[in-house]
Amino acid sequence: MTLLKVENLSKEFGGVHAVEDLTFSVEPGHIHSIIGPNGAGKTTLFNLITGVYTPSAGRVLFQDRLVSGLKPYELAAMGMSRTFQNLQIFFNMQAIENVMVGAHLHLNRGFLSSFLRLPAVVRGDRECRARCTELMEFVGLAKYLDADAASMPYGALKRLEIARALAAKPKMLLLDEPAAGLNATESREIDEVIKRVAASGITVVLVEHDMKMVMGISDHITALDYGRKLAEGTPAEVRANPDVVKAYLGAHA
Amino acid sequence: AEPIKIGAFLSATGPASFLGEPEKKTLEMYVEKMNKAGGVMGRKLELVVYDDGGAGDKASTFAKRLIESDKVDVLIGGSTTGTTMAAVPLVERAGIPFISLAGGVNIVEPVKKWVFKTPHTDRMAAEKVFGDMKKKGISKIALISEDAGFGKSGHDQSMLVVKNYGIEIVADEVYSPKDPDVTAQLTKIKNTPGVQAVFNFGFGQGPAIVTKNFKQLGMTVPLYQSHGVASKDYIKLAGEAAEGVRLPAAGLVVPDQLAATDPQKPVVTAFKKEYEAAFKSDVSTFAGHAYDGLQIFLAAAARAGSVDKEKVRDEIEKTSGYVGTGGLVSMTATDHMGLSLSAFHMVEIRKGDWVLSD
Amino acid sequence: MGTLLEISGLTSHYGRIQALKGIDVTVAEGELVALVGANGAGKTTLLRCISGVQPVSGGSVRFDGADITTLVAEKRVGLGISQSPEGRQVFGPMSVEDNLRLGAYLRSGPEIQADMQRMYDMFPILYKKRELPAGTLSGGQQQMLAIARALMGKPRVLLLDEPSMGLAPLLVEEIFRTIVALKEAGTTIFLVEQNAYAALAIADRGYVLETGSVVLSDTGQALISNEKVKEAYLGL
Amino acid sequence: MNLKTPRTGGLALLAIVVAAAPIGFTNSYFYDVGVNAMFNAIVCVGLNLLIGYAGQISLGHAGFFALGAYGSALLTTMYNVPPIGALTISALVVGLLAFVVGRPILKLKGHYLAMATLGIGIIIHIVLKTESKFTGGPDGMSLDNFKMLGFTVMGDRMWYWVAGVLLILAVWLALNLIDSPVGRALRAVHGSEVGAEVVGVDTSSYKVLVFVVSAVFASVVGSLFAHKNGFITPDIGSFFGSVHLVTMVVLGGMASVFGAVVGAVILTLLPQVLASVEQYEAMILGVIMMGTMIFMPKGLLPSLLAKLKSREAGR
Amino acid sequence: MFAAFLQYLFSGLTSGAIYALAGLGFAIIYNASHVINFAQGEFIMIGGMASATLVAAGVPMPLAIVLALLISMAVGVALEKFAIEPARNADVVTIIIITIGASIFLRGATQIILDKEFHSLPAFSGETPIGVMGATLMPQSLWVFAVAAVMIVGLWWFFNRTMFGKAMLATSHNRLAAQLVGVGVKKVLLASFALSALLGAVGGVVVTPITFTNYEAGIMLGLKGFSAAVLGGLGNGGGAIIGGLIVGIVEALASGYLSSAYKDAIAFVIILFVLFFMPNGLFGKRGTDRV
Ligand SMILES: Nc1ncnc2c1ncn2[C@@H]1O[C@H](COP(=O)(O)OP(=O)(O)OP(=O)(O)O)[C@@H](O)[C@H]1O
Ligand SMILES: Nc1ncnc2c1ncn2[C@@H]1O[C@H](COP(=O)(O)OP(=O)(O)OP(=O)(O)O)[C@@H](O)[C@H]1O
Ligand SMILES: [Mg+2]
Ligand SMILES: [Mg+2]
Repeated sequence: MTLLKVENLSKEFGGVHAVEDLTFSVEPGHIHSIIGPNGAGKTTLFNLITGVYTPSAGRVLFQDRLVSGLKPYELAAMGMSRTFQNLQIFFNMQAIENVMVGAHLHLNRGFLSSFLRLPAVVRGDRECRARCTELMEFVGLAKYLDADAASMPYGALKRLEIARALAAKPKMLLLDEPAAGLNATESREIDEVIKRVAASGITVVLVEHDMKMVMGISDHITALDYGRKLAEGTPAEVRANPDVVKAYLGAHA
Repeated sequence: AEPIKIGAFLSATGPASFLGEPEKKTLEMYVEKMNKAGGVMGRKLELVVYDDGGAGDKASTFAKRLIESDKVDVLIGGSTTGTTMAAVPLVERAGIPFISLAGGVNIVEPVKKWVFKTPHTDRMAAEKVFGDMKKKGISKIALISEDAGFGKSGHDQSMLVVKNYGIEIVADEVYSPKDPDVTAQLTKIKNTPGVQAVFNFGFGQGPAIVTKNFKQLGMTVPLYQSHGVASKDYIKLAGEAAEGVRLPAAGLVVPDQLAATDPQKPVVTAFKKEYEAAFKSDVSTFAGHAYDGLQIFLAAAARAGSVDKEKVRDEIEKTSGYVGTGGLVSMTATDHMGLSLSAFHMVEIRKGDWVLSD
Repeated sequence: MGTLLEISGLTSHYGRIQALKGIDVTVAEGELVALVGANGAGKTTLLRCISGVQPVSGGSVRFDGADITTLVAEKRVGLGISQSPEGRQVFGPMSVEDNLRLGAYLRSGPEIQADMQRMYDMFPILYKKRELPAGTLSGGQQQMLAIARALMGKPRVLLLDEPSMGLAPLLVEEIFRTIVALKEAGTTIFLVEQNAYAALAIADRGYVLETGSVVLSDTGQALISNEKVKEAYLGL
Repeated sequence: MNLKTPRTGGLALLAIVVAAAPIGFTNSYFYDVGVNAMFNAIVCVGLNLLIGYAGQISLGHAGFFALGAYGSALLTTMYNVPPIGALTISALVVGLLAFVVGRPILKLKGHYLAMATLGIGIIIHIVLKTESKFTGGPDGMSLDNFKMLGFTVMGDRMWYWVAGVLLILAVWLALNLIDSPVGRALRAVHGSEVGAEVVGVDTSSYKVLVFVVSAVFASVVGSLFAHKNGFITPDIGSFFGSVHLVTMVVLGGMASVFGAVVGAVILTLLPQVLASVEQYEAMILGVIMMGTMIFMPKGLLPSLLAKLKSREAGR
Repeated sequence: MFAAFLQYLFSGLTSGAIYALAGLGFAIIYNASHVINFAQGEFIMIGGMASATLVAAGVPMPLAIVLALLISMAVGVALEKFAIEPARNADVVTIIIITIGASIFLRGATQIILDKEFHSLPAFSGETPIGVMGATLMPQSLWVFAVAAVMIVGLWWFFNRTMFGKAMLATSHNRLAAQLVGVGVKKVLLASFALSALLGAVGGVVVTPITFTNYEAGIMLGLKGFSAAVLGGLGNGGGAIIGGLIVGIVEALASGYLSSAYKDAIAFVIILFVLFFMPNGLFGKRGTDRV
């Protein structure tokens, strides 16, 4: 069974074909990377999959259900969660609260019970805080447990988004350039995080320009160029593909 | 001796500052003047004024403050019907003489024990105008009014009494106090068949705009305004377009033209002189309302020989034959205003000035 | 070669948090100096202080011999200090072309047009998108725009905050080649990079920043072979 | 119980202040102003959930307040509905109205949302002014005391205690809400709507819900206010009323429940204090507003608390 | 009935052009800071009040007008310097409250320094109505149209053709980046307030012969101007003009054909309706923020 199926997907912005007639699928449990030059359509693809954009044509199936047209929060409820290339942090909140919002779906969220502060709400919140603390430690943010999000450096915010996405307990996690702004050593930490996430059974879809990371941890890679599929296969296959080398990797990689 | 405390809440700012401002000035001027002359009954007068900005809820709080905190002996004010009525419930509960300066009939109808008023009612203005129209054989008219307190109440009262004069309102239009242009409404009136005259109820700059637009559209039927424009400002703003406009007004605006026998003549002449000397601006009838309110209270207090609230109230109710700027005032237990239609004069604007034309 | 940029004892605070704890850094005219450090070390803060958009609480910044510690930001640009900031910071609703033109805000003259053309040659995609709002560009395209915009200022010293972030491998190479070319053409460059290996490889000298303090400084090559640097920043 | 948490500590302090304030009250005028201040505070606590926490501006809440007031006035005087019933029906109707208009309106952002809410408020105001057959027009209408279970709330003192209890209740509810998953979701909507959506927050529903809640707060207080004053005019629902409410929230401190209370109290008292300076009132009020926002841009309470904290930490 | 329709249209155009002029001032400050300046109406009022008072005091009209414009600009500059600049790092909402405070202050000050009475100015080209196919228009309305047209062209040129105009836009979109390319953001903000105060005052001067003025005249004009600016799309000068004309014409047609009591309400219903379908106004830029 495939977890995610993208069929003939297209997205156009006033003449720009950001994604064009794209078809591929993601197997459960895999780390599936999407690579391609700047402007190839990777972020747009993420936005289409997660319901931020509606496709101009084509469809997206998640767990064999047609999901194009659904709202992001509906997809989140089905088990999809993501991070952003352009950070979407709640800067008006503490770091840990950012993560706790991630757990929203798994908490008591009735207006009335919240208004009355029923014991169940209090208990749920306490447990949630503990779990989110663990998550922050897991992504390497132990020293920011008490920090306001607005006071954190860029690299830490990228990790914070990962923690928030994980708090939603997704079946599939989409990461848009998680290593951007991290140095080589820090990137290797993120490698570990991603591998452990995948090992826990969460499918990971990864967009990243750090080839060391992509080639090192991916089970499968789809390469895009100008919104279309350029190549597909295992890291070794894609790395050897001359089109990919020419359009994206360059001689050195 | 303790001073006599007079409390006033007026709309010195806001949309009705047109009314509240001259009222406030008048009260301040006369209280000062009387104190210079040694006060009343051997006691000084003390005036406490608050600006309610034309808002009912503010008026009610200030009225309470005047009664409870400032412990005034009488309340004057409520420049508008809304601010007056907002204070009525607590005045009635507290039991303190209250003289309103607003025009609405419902202030004194039904009669409320503690509430009096000095200006003519909107209804009287309407009746005066309709009377004049009837005399001229006009039977179909258009009404245009401002959608704020004064105009709205005038509109409603006009609708009530118009039938008594055999007149039919065939067009009924409304504008907002700050509309820059009302030719649309006037065009509709112009195109309504059979309109023999137009009657505008409003104050502030609105009526001046109505007048100018009226002229712009080349309308030739008579234009009547309400007593709300009985102030030189209106003539200044509307300019030549105001020629020929007719309106009901108190004798105050035309003191020189009153008959020598008119008992009001000396009163209004003196008041006009004093006011204009003090403030270098033209007197308006609204200033006169405040003057009358103050005088009626002081006279009643003098008759009662004290400021005991109950006694003063009774004396105010017995006011009889007081000659004020607004007319002859004779109150009774069933009439807490005491003015008759005769207090109004019809005036017409000619060459930029008022001309008595009863 | 004289010292162009001289930072001594620089401290800076965000509220009560001290982000820079007495930094001493010098950059000589024509030099390419790299600054590496972990997340939160204070690299961005240091660049912001140099550009005058972050309050300094102590120490001084000297440029070309003059003390500019209290100079307002726009005057510093006028002196020749340009920055390509972290997180790109393009003028989203304005066209790519306007963004570039604004890079040369304090300059005038016909050569601006030529400079603009050079940027388009360097990043052809920007030419293709020159009439579109910059906000619609992809992340990497915006990064190119931010760098090009800084270059449009014809700076004497160019401050680059993680210029390779979000760029495809081919372009990363291109950017580093460009930086070398700029240096060879005489521009002084102060480069903050997470891609520490590449940065140190082309740098004359490098500094290592840890929680607001400089802990190491040496030539680029020496730092690359430093064991501590290898382990902490190069992932080796 | 930890008195240092905002919930318990702040609530206790608020209760003490409400209970102790009358010591300085020499007559019922003070109670009257106190009631007005607390009524405004309750509306602002509700409005702050919308503005301060969810980050959605409204320039129309005086309209909801006025609808509550007129709803009660109409139902009790013309249809003889008991006051509590009238209050409830009005609140339900206002809630429903807010729900219906909230859906489309809250898709708008920033100044566009401000415009739309302003429009709603003005339309309500115009209807109240124009339909004089029902509302008495600009001259207003009167209504009776608040009677319930054979008991009449009358006089400023009694209203003071009623308002006090309701204020504490409102603050308690608001504090509960913001310290819950729902409250976090609301603040997340403020921070980043997409960010919240992708972790499962149905942002549009939350926005509408908090809009409805704040409108109902305003409506209920409007009903009570009408009974307390005994007479209402449409200008309680004017554009200025709405601006005044927002100013209270921002001045006191956005995203601070107690800040809203402080802002409401200060801006209710200020005109009373300034009334004695007569024509300089407007200028002084303007200067105070500008000065507060310049020197305490986060609002009075949060700025003062932050200062206190940094002094404590400095020691 | 065509003459009536035409008259409604003229009525609407006259009001609409006035709203449009008021709306334009919002565009400038918005374009420099994304702040809605609630004191914009006060600039209009000051322009009208100052010129009317000066004319009444015997100053020749052209000189009075120039002085009034200078006074208004000085007020705009002072407002920026003493109230907006010190709060530059604050939230947009905070700054909006500051502008509300400023508008209250300016009204209060005008009422004390000048007075509370209504004032007028003589119409620039007389008061003989111009007849067009049975409908009439005052010459002063033409002045309003002309001034609005000149302003919109000037603004378009300023924001699209001058670097300073672009720098202003850039400042509103990203203050930090603007500083980094050398834009003196303080100067830009100061200029934006001076400019919009000037625009407001020009508007105040040309509309005073039609609407009259007093210390509270800015409230309604500010409100209508804001509506016009939002309807047209914030920051878009042409949009503000069209927005103003639409509001004016809708009001006039509503008065003419539906109900004058509900004309304002009808105008707001139309605005709401437009916003439902075009959440950034008629000509507003769609958001370009990507995630
Ligand atoms: N809202 C939009 N309007 C116009 N064009 C858009 C929009 N969104 C994306 N594009 C265009 O679509 C193309 C794909 O953009 P996208 O952000 O998906 O690229 P990407 O593969 O994520 O690139 P990068 O690696 O630089 O992040 C780009 O050319 C971009 O300019
Ligand atoms: N706005 C802010 N408010 C409070 N603290 C801040 C703020 N911005 C940064 N800091 C703090 O200042 C320190 C330095 O941050 P800075 O952004 O300079 O780091 P950096 O080295 O650029 O990190 P990165 O590699 O992640 O970009 C960090 O500890 C950070 O938490
Ligand atoms: Mg991308
Ligand atoms: Mg950084």
